[in-house]
Amino acid sequence: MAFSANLEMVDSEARITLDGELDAAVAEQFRQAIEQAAQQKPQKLVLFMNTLSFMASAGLRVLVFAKQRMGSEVAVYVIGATGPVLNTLQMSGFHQAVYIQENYP
Amino acid sequence: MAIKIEVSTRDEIMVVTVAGEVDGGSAPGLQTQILPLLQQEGSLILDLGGVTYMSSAGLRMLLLLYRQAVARNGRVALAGLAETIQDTMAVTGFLKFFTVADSVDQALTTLKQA
Amino acid sequence: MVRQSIPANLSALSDIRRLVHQACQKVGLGEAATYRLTLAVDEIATNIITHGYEEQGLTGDIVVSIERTDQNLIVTLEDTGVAYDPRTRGMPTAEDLDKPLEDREIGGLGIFLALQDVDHFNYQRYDNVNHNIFEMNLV
Amino acid sequence: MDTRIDFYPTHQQQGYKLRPGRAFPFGATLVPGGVNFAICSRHATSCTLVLFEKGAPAPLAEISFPDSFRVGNTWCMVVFDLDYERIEYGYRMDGPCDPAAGHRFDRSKILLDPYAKAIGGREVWGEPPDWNDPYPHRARLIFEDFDWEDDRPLEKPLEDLVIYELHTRSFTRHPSAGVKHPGTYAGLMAKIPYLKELGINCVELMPIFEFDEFENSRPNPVTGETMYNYWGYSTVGFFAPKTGYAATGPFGMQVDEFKNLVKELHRNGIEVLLDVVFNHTAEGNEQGPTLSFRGIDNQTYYMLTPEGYYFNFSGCGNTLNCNNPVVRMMVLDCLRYWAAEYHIDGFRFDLAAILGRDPWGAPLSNPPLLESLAFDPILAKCKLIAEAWDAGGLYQVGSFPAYGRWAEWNGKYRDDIRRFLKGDEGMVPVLAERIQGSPDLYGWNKRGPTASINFITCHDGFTLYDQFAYNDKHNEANGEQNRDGGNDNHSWNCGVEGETDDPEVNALRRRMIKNALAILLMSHGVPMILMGDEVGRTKRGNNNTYCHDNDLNWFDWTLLERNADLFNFTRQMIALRETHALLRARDFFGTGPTQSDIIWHGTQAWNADWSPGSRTLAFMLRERQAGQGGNTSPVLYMALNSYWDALPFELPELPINYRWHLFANTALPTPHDIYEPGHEAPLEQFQHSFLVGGRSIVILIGHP
Repeated sequence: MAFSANLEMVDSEARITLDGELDAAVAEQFRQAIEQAAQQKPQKLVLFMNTLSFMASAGLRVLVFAKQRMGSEVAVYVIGATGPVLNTLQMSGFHQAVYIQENYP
Repeated sequence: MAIKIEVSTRDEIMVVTVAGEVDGGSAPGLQTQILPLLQQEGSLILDLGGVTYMSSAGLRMLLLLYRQAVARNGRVALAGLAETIQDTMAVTGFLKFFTVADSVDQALTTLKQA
Repeated sequence: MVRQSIPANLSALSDIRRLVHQACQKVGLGEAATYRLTLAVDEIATNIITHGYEEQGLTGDIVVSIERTDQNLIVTLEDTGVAYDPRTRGMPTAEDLDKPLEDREIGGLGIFLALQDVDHFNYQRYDNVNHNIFEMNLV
Repeated sequence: MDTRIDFYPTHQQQGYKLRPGRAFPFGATLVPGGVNFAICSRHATSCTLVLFEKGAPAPLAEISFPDSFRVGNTWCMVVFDLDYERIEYGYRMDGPCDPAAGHRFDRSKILLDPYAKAIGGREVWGEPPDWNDPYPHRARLIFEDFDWEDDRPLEKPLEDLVIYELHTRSFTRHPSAGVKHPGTYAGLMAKIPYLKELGINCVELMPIFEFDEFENSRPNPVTGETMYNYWGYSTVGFFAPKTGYAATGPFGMQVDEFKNLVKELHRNGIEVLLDVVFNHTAEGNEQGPTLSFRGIDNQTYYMLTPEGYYFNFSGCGNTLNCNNPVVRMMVLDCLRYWAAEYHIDGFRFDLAAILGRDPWGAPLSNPPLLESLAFDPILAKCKLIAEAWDAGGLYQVGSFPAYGRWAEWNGKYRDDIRRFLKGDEGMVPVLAERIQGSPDLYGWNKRGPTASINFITCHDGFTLYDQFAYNDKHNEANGEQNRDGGNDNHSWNCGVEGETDDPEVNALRRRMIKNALAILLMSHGVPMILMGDEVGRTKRGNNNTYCHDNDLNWFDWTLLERNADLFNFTRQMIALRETHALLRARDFFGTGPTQSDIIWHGTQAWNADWSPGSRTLAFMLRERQAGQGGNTSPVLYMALNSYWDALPFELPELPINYRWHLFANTALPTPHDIYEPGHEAPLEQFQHSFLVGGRSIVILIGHP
């Protein structure tokens, strides 16, 4: 199952929709989407994970480093993460740094 | 190559034109000729367009002239310096003591302004 | 049941996951347990590919073998990369090995995720081959 | 002007007016109306002064010293009416030629004055000389007056230095340097703004004493290019700056040009250290040329075996007999001359262990030369840095006789940091020692962290970029079938040997370079950076480029744009060190007046993992009262992760109104990898753990 991460800017909000299986082979695609988002200096970063069927630690690292890079002023939302993916976020303690919601807004 | 100097004045400022090679041999003689000219009035323009070579001894002679002029709160301007000589003076730290001008006229204007 | 040799590069990860996923369905393992086993195998495979082979300038294969006993499903990854026991960040000391998994200084983030929810994990190395063995209870 | 009553000629030879001279100072000194020549030799039976018209093939005149002109073993004479700028001088010495007894006098050779203050013969670097010139390196006279205005040695505290090791020619010789006089003192002067922007406050110049770049030069069997004695670790004259390094060399103004360089560096707050080579000379062994010492007094100047052969503790053919009283005096005179006349701030001694050997090679427990250097009144404020080993197997890192004055190149720091960075096991405990300035090596008899010159790379070995791009050395270009150069580089190529366009590997290499620079500039002790490492300079895996006059050694300035992120990272790390006195300690932690502490942490706060398998360490630096009673001094925290995967580090608690700010994180690409000191990014208020990337380093600053 392939993977895609497409960025959409809605005024000062960066929205990235993640689809498929996010493993070490494709994590770079996700990092570039985050990099483009960061360049727009958004106030919010919203990640839609409803159709993300698998996330390895490589994906988690991109998320954590994105949060470190954007610092405390940019709020990060994780929307629609499925059970196992949510479990991964919680196990690594990352959930404390972001807002986790079933749907958006 | 013998050293030749001519003395003239332009708008009451002393202009000494030097031609030839300034080195350990010729520098002392130059100094004894130019120093007395400083007596009457502090400032001096040295037109060095005709100088083809300046050795360490020559640079030190110029610096001594500078010291004497400063002692009489005058200034020494160098005009028409060859590029290589100006460059060696800059690199060895001698150039910064002097006002430097491309020509005698330019040297006159700068000396008068200051 | 299944034994397949796959070239050790990151693009092969999805094939490895598919093999494990199909085996889990065949034995009727639950969805959550299937995800956890797939994640564990993916993390260790990633570690073998990057640290075991690429970063040492080596190339090689990963042999995925899956078999079923009446109690559990066993997935084994075999590789000829550099020796490395994921359960610790270095060669395990005797004292490390008898500590329960939770208390050990588990390897990096990836290994930490991988070994958290696997019913049983074991590492062995003999005649220059690393063996990473994952077991999930079926009953 | 000749006010002295005793300055009139008393003798005449060949039309030159002479009189007995003054025994000191040695060498040629301008005196009213003439020049005073003085030279000593214990075993010579007669001495002749040889005068040349500058550059002439044959001598102008040969004046033998009358025996009445001798004081003890010193011949001295005043020669009147010489044209200082046109004269070159040398000596012929007669005496026994009995190699077995250690004497190698040869009257046919014209000998260079060991105290020559300017030396002709190699005015333009690399211009092939006349090979059958009877006197290839010719002593010249100089004007010793130079207008220093108000300049004097800066005397910066050693703990505040950030040393930048550079080679004068390599620094600006590459066309990309864009300077008017490439590869010269003037070229270096033009690059002072670059050094200031980087934040460097001390340059260590590889050998600038006159040397012969053509010494055993030979065509490269592989490329056909000429291979030179390029680095210059083989001195011809100890009192003269290398003429070929001066833009004004052909005009004989190298002395003024070098003094002006020192003056300009000082004016910009940059100290000057000289890399000095007293362990051997350019004369090599029995087969080597007789240029100076061998013909003047072989038995005094060289360590000789009982049969009269040369001891070779330097690995270069001969060994200077530094603990012989006459040679010891020359070394002292030389250093005093450079300190007093050139305002030099300090010296780095090549293969310094040799200076502690007696004339028969045995290590001395209280070497007279090292002692007199340590307590000399003129050198009192000079930095004395020893490369505390030699090629004879004497390794004294930590045990170099220091008298509380000497610092050392810490070879153990280099090896231990390299091994930790590449992920070796069991390095965490020794890493902690290195970070504290190596108390395990220098913690005895009142030495402090400033005894340790910390470096990860230097001119010898890989550049920092190559350290993470090559597992093995690639010295084929040196023409010795890759047998030369060290093999214990402790390097790691991040998966691919040499250049690659794999983005992952290149990103990892940049991270490793930043990790190395972060550790170097956060460690107690004096950091030293190799020229070009701040922009990822490469020598294509060659770790012994002593002989190359090409882009293997030349600094490629186009790297400035290509690796602007490395330059920025280095600049900010140096700025951090300059901002926080906590990083620049004069005493080891827990000793001395300064009340600051280092507290060890790991992935768990307050609990470092010292086990053999550990590859993580963290530490916190703070003043003891930080956060109490109005004291708002900052707290520094550094997490080091040389494990290949990311690890969460639990952050230690801060005093109540303090908050953690992110200063550097090598896992992030530029510009997020580092901030300007004072403009760090605040972490979340509640955040008590930080994920440190695989093979990455994080630096946090805690302040209100």
